[in-house]
Amino acid sequence: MDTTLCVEQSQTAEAADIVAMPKERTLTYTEAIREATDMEMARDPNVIVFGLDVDDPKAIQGTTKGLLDKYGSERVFGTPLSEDAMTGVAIGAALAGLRPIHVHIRMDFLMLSMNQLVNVGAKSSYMFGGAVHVPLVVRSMIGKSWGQGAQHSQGLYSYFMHVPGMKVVCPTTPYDAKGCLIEAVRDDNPVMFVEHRILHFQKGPVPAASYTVAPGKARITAEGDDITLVGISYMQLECLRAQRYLADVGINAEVIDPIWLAPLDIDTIAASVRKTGKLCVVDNGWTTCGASAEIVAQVLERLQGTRDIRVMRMGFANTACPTSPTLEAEFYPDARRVASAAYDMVHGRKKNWMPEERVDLRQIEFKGPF
Amino acid sequence: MDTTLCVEQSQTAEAADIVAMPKERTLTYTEAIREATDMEMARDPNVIVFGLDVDDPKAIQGTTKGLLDKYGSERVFGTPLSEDAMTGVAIGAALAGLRPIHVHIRMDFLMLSMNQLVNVGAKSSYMFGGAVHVPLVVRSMIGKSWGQGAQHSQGLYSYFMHVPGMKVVCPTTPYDAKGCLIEAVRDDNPVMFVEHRILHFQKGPVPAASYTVAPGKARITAEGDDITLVGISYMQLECLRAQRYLADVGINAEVIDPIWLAPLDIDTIAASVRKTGKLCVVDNGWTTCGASAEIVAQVLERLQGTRDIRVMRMGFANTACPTSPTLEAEFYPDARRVASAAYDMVHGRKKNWMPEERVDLRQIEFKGPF
Amino acid sequence: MHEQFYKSLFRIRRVEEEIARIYPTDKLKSPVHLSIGQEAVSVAVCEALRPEDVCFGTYRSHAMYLAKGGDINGMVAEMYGKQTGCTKGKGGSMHLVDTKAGVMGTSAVVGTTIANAVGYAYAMKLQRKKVVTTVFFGDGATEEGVFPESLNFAVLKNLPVLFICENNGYAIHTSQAKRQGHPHITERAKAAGVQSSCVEDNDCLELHGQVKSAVEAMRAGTSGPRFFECKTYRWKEHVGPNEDFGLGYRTPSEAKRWIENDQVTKIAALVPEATRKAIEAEVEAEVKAAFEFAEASPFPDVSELMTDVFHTPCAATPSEAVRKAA
Amino acid sequence: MHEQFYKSLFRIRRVEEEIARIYPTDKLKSPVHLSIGQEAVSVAVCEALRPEDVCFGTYRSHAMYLAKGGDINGMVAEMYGKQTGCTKGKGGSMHLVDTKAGVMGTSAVVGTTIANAVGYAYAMKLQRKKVVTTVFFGDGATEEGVFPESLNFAVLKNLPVLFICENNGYAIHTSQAKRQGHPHITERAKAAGVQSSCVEDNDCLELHGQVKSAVEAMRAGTSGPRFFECKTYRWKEHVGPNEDFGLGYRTPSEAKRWIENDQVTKIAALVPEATRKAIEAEVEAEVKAAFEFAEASPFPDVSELMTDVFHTPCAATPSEAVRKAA
Ligand SMILES: Cc1ncc(C[n+]2csc(CCOP(=O)(O)OP(=O)(O)O)c2C)c(N)n1
Ligand SMILES: Cc1ncc(C[n+]2csc(CCOP(=O)(O)OP(=O)(O)O)c2C)c(N)n1
Ligand SMILES: [Mg+2]
Ligand SMILES: [Mg+2]
Repeated sequence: MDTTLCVEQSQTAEAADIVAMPKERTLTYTEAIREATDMEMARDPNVIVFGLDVDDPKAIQGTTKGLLDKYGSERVFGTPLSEDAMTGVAIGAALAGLRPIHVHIRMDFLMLSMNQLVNVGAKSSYMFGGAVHVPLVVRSMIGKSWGQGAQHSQGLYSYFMHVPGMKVVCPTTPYDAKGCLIEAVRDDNPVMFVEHRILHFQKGPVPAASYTVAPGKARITAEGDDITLVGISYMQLECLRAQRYLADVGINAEVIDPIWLAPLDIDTIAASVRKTGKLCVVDNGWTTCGASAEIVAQVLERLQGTRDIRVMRMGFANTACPTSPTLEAEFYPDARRVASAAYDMVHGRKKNWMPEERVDLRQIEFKGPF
Repeated sequence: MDTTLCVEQSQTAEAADIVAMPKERTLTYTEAIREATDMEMARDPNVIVFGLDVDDPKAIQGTTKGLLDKYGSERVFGTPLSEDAMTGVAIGAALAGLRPIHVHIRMDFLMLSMNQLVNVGAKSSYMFGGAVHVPLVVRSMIGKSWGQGAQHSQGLYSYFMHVPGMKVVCPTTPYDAKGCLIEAVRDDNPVMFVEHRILHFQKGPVPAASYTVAPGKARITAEGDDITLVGISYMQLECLRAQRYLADVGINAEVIDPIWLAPLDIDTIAASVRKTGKLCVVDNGWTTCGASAEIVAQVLERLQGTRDIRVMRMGFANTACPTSPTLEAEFYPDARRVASAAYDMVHGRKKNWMPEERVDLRQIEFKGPF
Repeated sequence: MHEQFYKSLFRIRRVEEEIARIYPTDKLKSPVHLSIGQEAVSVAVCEALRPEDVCFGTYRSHAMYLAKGGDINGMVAEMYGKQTGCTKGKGGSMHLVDTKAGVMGTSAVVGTTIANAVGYAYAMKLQRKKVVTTVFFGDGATEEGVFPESLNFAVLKNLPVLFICENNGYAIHTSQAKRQGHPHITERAKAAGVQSSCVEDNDCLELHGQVKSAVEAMRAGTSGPRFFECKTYRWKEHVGPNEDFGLGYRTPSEAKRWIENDQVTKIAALVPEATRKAIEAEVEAEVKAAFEFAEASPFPDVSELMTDVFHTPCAATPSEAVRKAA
Repeated sequence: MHEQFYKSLFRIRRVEEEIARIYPTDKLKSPVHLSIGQEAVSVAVCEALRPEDVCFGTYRSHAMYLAKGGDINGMVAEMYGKQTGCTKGKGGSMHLVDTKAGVMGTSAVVGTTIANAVGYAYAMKLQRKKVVTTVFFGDGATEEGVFPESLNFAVLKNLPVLFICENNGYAIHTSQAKRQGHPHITERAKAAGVQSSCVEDNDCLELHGQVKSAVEAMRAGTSGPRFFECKTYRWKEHVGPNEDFGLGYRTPSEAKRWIENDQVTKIAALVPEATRKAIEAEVEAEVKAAFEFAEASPFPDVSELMTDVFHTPCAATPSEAVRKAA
């Protein structure tokens, strides 16, 4: 991924210093998360990190590496295999004023935490009339490729967009990973922080100072007038690649990274579609009742009566994720298929164009076992 | 509710006899469910019914009344308070060829069953390459009013629309309650059968014979040319009432009951909107990433480029459900507010019209404790 | 001590009797899960706690709320759905809270607060606060996976948390024996590694004595989690103001022994009559005032609907596209 | 009997060794959770079962699948992601199935199949089938709420279900003691009311003997659920083909006693050399053939992507509006 993309300046007061910082420092996404966690733990003794295997030798792809040594086993600890209770523990600790970061190596496992997240975490502030609040961050990761299969590959964030009382963020760059995590930790509400295993390998500029990336602000990651591509989570990368393929044939796609799905910056997306008239949302999950459905519906609500629009949703095929490489390849949208679909939208009909694969725009190959 | 609405003839081969049946027989929604269950249990010894309190004196609002005596405690039984494992038990029993109907008195409690439903039930057929299947029916009920509050009022069916491999049905009439439940029991896949506590009190014509209401077919419950109202679950009633209010002022609303949300009959909905140009989806849940988002997105996908459309979503306010009557009234869409919104859509601008409440269109009052 | 116990017991009983009396008027549009008959457990436990100690409960927690010092006006007004209620009319009878009194909240989904209490206790331990965290739950809740999961974590981290199981023998209308293959909750708690005991007969003073020494040990840092199975009995229906022997799932004769052993009456007998009369008069006045307060209070304004969804208001959506970096 | 045991043990070991050998070629694009070192448990249990008996397992169930008689070609081809795999390339190594052999499926979410097995056993009992249902799971799975919830229901309904806990002391890289406050799984199973025992030392024959008599009692209708905690040890890394002593969470010296007690070697010694050689030759040929079969098999066609989502194809959406009744 192009590391010159996506660095935005002075989003917050604090970020003012960043402008002065040298831009060269480059981190991986995992390092950015580790650094954000470390800085927040150093800043606030109420920040704790726990979850299955956060303190083991692999340290959640390195995202929690060294934290145990630095902050001790009271603030950094692995847990029993008890997602339901441990989510309840996280909420209880948050009610008491801690700021837990609860880590799940797969988003799929959150299905065991739904009762606490949906029925308790998201609702406590409201149903107790503001007497309490739940400053909780849940980090969860989406798997992809190498036969992860049906139960290790889901991007289920729309569940948390659906229920009021939670925020949802899917940073795609190391810069945003750090800034959004710091923001999430400081937020007084439950925040679902969604990572993607392939994004973990991304490198990009990350200021050494502390900064936050505020909720409810999308980022235009490439400007264009012909079509709007909204890429969520890992699909942001595929959209940026698709943008290059399209540029090769003279189509200027505007690419938007929503970053935060709740609150959602529909202003930025709608403004773009007002300009381009065409919206393709590429999601890293299923489309039915997913983030892409919401974005399409909101854009239409905004623009109806002002201009004619064309929309398209792309996402996981409407099935569980298969493991065989041939089926897996078909299951996910990718840059070339996004480009092909966008090409058709721009031309207003099916053209059966598919770009030749460019080596520089090829997907990162993930090598297992996991 | 008008009992002449909604009886459809000969949807299935079996239903052919129904045409000959006298139409007068009237049942409540709960009686219709009880009858469907009874008939299927009599027909197929593999049908079993279980869930918390299905065998207690209140028998889930009477929906399971008498079944214990008739079929014995092996086929009709209450369970421990263990939604997670009992859902797994239901799936395991279904894998072995039983056709369990697993009953939950509140949809909210399904949050404890999400892992089994989403990660196992919905996926088993696919991830085992068709070697197994899960003929499971999950009955769950949505609560409303009398201070049910944040944790006893949710309509979370969009979660089950989102994940491939499940069917979702929300019958609104006694006729459909019976026909859809029989269909669900005979379906070889997991079916989420969504009831609503207020619908339980509805009466309507129900043929005594066995019949099914097929998946993927919506029903036009009132014809009109001016606007399309899609009412989901309990909100179907409010839409039908809104239709009357609108008729009083000369607006002909077409009202559609999707019945099945997965598979969704978008053909019927899109055909109506092609005619009216205006779509208002009134949902019995939150709108963000909800069924209403999906319906709006799909209608736009169908009709884009063919005609200009106007859309609106109504649903739960974007907060947890409050308990105080004043706040509760504001939390839910109702007939008059639906009518008012539709009026604005038809007139193309805000008119601040709100019909006087008609006694015959007033909501059924639910009297607690529950 | 008996005076205090009696006042607390009598006060809970009277508040709930008033709820039951007024219920048919439909002014309390709230599901009410009465504790009548079970008050002794909450009183025995809460009398061993300090104001800064914290309790979590369930939909059946009127008794705990009052015993722990929760504001009576806030509770009654809440049931009326009034703005002055302890959650401003947002939570109703099943979501009582009074953080000043250490009532950290109750839940309508069985079992959920067990884990929340353990998390709270973890925070207290980490912050080196000498706070004891208690959670009340029913026999039914012990069937939920969250119960053993929570016990395990509490033992693993040796947390100062008090698990109080109010075993009234039923979950709604289903007896414990119909739900538990091996209906010995205390044994299960012990197998999880929690020091546990079972107190029969709803005995307020016996339970209090045991809980008191457990709590003292926790404060002294010499005890980890403790579990108490408290046998008790619900006199009224599961939810609502009435008796329910007509339903047939239990008999009046089963109830008899519990009613004869009523702890409100038992403890009353230990208080000199004059003191008792004074307590009763004081409580009656307080209860009367609470219901008057509730009746007189306004309903929340509709503008309240969308407040408190988030603790700090959600950042406004920016109205222009975000500038891309140069 | 020893011949049969040896064949089964050796066959599992060799298949997994082949998987490990071929893994670096990246032909098996599948996470593999090897059972090497743990084979004895699956063999001991499955040798007590009949073909019509049913097993459920986890992502670490190559051993169970083979021991229960699952088709070896289908398993290896599945890991290669081929159309001829036991799930046609849809499930991969973590979702093995062979219903003909009574392998009802394995899951990648810890604990899930425990409840599924109990439900299956319920169906068998209801249908008066003399089938024993077994579920294999790890020590980590016993921390999930689904474990006690499932035990409770199995006891309540007195179901013929065999709970086999393969306690290898670790969940990924975390030892049992770091996860369980009171690391005595058998005690917890007993407290749930399940007749339970613990077999130390990965002892194949000892475990077999105990399981056999449990299974016979179940078939005779004289036993409800049974629980066995089987102490064993994983030689390789949690997932993948390598050793992992370099990670530092466990030591080679800890492994030493288990490796010295290798049941493949132990049982081999009980088989006459000539028989042993014949078995080994037969197995080697079978394993070789399985990998050749997998290599030669085609990948699934992309048209397979959307099949099997539903058991019967979803009813087509009707293309006209549904007629309203007259
Ligand atoms: C998770 C969940 N499942 C089911 C219910 C429905 N329900 C409400 S109260 C109750 C009985 C609980 O029994 P117990 O824990 O013994 O408490 P008690 O009411 O006897 O005080 C049930 C099943 C619920 N509220 N939450
Ligand atoms: C519900 C759930 N939580 C977490 C994981 C991640 N995970 C995969 S295997 C594993 C360890 C399980 O340990 P154990 O049950 O002892 O089985 P073993 O791998 O030792 O055979 C974990 C935590 C998972 N797959 N499912
Ligand atoms: Mg009880
Ligand atoms: Mg293990």
